[in-house]
Amino acid sequence: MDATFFLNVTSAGLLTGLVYGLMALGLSVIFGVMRVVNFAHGDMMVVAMYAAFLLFTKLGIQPVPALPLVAGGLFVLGYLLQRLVINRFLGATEHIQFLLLLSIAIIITNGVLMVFGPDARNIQLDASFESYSVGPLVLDKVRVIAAITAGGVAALLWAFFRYTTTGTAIRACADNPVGARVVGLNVEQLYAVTFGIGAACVGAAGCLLLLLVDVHPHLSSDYTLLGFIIVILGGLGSLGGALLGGILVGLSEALSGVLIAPSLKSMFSFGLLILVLLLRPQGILGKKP
Amino acid sequence: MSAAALLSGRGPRLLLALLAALVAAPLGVGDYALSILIAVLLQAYLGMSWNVMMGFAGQFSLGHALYVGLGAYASGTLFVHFGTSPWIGMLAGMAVSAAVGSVIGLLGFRFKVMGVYFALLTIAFAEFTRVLFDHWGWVGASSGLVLPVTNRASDDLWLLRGSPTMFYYLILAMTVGGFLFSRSLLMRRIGYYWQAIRENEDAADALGIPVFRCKMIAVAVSAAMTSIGGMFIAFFSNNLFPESIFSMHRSLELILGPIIGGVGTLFGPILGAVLLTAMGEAFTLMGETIGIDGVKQIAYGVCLLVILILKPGGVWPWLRTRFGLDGGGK
Amino acid sequence: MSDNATIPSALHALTRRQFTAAAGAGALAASIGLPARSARAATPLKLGVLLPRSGHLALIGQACQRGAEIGLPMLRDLGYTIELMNADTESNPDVGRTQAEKLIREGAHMLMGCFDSATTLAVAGVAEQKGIPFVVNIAAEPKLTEQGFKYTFRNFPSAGMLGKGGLLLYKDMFAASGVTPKTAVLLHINDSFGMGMLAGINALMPKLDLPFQIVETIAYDPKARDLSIEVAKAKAAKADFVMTVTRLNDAILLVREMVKQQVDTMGITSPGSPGMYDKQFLKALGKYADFCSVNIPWFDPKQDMAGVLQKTFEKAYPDESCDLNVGFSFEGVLIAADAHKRAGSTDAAALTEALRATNLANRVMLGGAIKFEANGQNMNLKSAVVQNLGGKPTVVLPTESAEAKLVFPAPAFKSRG
Amino acid sequence: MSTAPMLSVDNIGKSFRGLRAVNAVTFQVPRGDIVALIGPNGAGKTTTFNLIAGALPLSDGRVMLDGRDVTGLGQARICREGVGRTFQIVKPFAGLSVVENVMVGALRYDGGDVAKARAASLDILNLLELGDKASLPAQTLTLPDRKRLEVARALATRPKLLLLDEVMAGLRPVECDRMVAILQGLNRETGLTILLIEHVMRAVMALSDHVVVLHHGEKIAEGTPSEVTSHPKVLECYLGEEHA
Repeated sequence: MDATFFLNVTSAGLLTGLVYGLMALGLSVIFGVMRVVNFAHGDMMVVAMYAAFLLFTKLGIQPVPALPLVAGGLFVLGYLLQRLVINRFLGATEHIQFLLLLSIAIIITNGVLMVFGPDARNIQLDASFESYSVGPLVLDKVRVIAAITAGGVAALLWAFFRYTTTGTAIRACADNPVGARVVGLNVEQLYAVTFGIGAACVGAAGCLLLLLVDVHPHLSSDYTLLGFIIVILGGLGSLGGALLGGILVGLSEALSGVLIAPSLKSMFSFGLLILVLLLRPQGILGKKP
Repeated sequence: MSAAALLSGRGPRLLLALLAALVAAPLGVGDYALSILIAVLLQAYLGMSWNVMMGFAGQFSLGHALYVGLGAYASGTLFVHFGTSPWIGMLAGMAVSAAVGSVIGLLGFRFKVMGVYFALLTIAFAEFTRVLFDHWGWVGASSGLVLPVTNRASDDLWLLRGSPTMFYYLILAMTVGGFLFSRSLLMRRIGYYWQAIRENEDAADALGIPVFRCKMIAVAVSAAMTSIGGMFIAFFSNNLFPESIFSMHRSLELILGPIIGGVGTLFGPILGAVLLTAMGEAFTLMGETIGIDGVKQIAYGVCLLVILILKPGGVWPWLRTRFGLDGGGK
Repeated sequence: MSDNATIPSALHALTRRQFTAAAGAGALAASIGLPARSARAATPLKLGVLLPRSGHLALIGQACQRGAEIGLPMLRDLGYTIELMNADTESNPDVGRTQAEKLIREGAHMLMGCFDSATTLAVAGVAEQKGIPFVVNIAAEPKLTEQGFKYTFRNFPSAGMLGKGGLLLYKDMFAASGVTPKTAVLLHINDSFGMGMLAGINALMPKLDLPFQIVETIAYDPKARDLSIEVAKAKAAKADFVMTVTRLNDAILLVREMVKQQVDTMGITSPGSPGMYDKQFLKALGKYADFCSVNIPWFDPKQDMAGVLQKTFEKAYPDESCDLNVGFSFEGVLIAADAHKRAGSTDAAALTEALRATNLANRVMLGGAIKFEANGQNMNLKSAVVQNLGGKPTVVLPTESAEAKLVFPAPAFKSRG
Repeated sequence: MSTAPMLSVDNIGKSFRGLRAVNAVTFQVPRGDIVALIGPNGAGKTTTFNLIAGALPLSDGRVMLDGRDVTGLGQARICREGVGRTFQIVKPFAGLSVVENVMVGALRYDGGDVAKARAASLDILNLLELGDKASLPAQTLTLPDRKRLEVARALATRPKLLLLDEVMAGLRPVECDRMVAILQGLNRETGLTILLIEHVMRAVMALSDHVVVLHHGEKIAEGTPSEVTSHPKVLECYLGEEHA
């Protein structure tokens, strides 16, 4: 195996990792602010992928331009879900929250199954089979598009939390919900907005992932788990951590696939997760609890 | 609590009536009903095993399929390769599961991995093991381990080869045993210590309780109990695939019963298993009538949601107070 | 009861009365090659059909279900009386077991299913306990016919047969094209099916005296979301052609990735696995799906029934593929209906004996008359080389069944208009 | 019986991320005495308690219990060495009944015999006038009752030294006097040594043989209650704080 081969594999892992990171951002935002672990994460993602699929097949809108639409739709879904259901369970114990989101996940997955059937769906773009050649590197075109967009969305999110009043207020809620309430912030409203934003991130990631993988209803639990691995690696609640975690998983999958056996690569992701949980439970970029 | 006290009160009397009905069941019901009962009891048993760790000691595990799988594979491989009796295999499975549980506990508790993080650690170990078994040739790797099935006239209790009725009584005995064992655990020192740790670890520590050791015991006991369920699955179903025995789906299913029934209660896992199976059967029927695939699971999910919203502490604690079924303990 | 393996020779020794008691008059007629007498059974056969219609195998389960149902009107016209009782195994062996019990309780005389090996094994166990005959439409698990099951009959090749049939066809491919590659890279899914196939291939490669060597074997996770690494590794192996053992989604991922990474070899072939002949595959990959080939049991173009089935299916489900899932599920129902007709009753023992004596020449798949060995396996199953040509899976070998000529080596991806 | 003091705190200190919460505090609690630890809010009293009880690791200094060095042992070990403590912010086992809360402490004895532990716990509850609430869930108790439950639970571990963190807070004067009487009784009859943090000066005056005053993490005075209340530094810090 030569250097070019490794370079190609590494760059592919890096690009996929960025999209993974974007997907995990949503999970991280929601946990960071509300301390709710969203077990319906993968299911929301599958909904987003189907939405992007429909927009493409029915209206001819390609996934990247469709991204704001899908993200907006998911925002509304997340907002309502938080307002109507999850809000009642914010103080509940972990296993109750877990079961709550699990039942939401069951409903979503099977709703999708009912509407779309079990077939894997994919979309066909001109770019689907194209690649860029940069010297010895062969870069998959859609992967490059997806990774760049993912980076852009992550930057937007960062700017939102940094420079907008709502973003700052949400960060205040995350740090100290009681204090936030005392200074007159509408914490319920902000929580719902946060859940909406988390869902919107998932929506954006769903659009981009549709470029890379085929969607079917049973994809959801895999992605929920993957999302968890990533945010824990990077540090739950840390935006940069989620991206870093995504890239790490992307790379570890790529390299373990090459060096050992591809079918063992998920074992390496889990191994990495176990290692990080033990050595640095708050995640690589996470703050000490 | 004395035997007399045990037998007084509406709760225990109902329980005895239920047990009598279950013992008599194979005489009156068909094979299909029997297989449903086996499924209920298995879920109840596994739920009780998980309940020891989560319900009693407050340690959230989302990876109990790991111990199911280890128990199943330990007894299954020994039987397939050496013809060893599942009872010996069961002991091996219990030892392996308790050991693996202890390792997870040791790492998790020592490194202060808590709550959701601990739960995710347990998932990670289960998934890790699943992929590992997928590649381990001696246990059949991903093509699975198949226990030889022979047609025999009589039941062989030593090798656990026989009719559904035999398996029914086996799982019934396991469930009753699990119930009594859980009850005795709760009523002795370790049970009180576990509950103290569950309620407030710091206060428990301040009372001189060896918190770490107690949590380790909880994981090991729960893992060993769960592995017996795995042994049952191995010999009842006769074929094991890492993909299904270690699946996260199984871990999730396993904990639904106790949560719906009431975490930390003795009867909750049993009630939860009954409710879930009843729901499952009802919705299968409904799904068949409507004829759309997926309706069943949606109805199931909605039902879970409704129960959670109405009775977040589980159905059993509510039933118990509502109908004055106290007397049989928790 | 006479041992089924000796029925033909025992025929002469048995008195008419004894044999009737053993297998029924219809079986006699069938096994000595007389046209089956139309002993129209009084009660219709209730066939319990167990398929994974939801869960992760839902896609295939639903395809099989369509195959089981599509032929019913045709079978009724042929004088068979059969009713289906459908149950969903939810892709879960435990559910499969309870559903089998349920179907039997509700009066199923015979069972059919279940596609995935774990569930099929579980249902076979129930069938043995209950003494209810069980026809396996699809499941390649070798153990199904190695367990000594008395009531299980499989009209599908075991992984070993599939592998052997598929590998032997490579010789024919090379002979037909006049090009003989020296090296191959094998990509296979790491699940029970893929491992079974791999074991078969590894055992057979030295015995079959094939002209090429497998230089690298790459296993991938069934849950793989992306196969870029696997394909990169395959590309690095620089083999003459590619062998794959896939299911559907991964087949799409795999080939799409090969296009992207410009892995041009003599061809992408499979020694016997689903995926590359599926309509989804053809739709997803368009022109790049062409020239991929699979050595798989397939419709026999020479059978009239096959043509009728395919036409009926395409009319009813224009968007779905009429593939071997449909074909074998249809045959499963056919086998059940035929046994019932010959048995003349719905009695389990009579049905089982009738199944043992099955001899069905009019069928839809390749391989000759359906007959079951003592272990319940039908050995008369033959694979064809099915190559995608012009967006349609086409039989190219064996020559006597061919609809078109094999294209090997395949043109490079970039050169495809 | 050794002649060493029951508790000897030698030059202990604790820093949180560079912030000095407790600095070079030294005092002793003689066997059989009742000693009070007082000081304004934020003086480091509870931190000192946590250091003694082993709930927090010491940054420096030594803690001797009954002549034995217990520095650096964990909270559970120190409890087993004979230190019972209560929490300022009460930590009942909410899901358990009142008597079960106490039993958790008592089960260390008699080989874990549940019946004996229950009997012993009921005795303690009766002593603390919680006997009639024994079978109620702990989460239904009022705050003063929860404070009493804390004391009962700590007593159940049969400590040589009892650390009480503001157990009088929130009690009405009559209840406060009852508690004082109970503690005095325990001290007199069983020789139980008590170290308490208290803001209720009425209780401090009535109970303690000796008072240690902390301010900004340092000991500023100690002596008998009357000595301490007239100590200029003490007056300054209390008044100074109020007038700040």
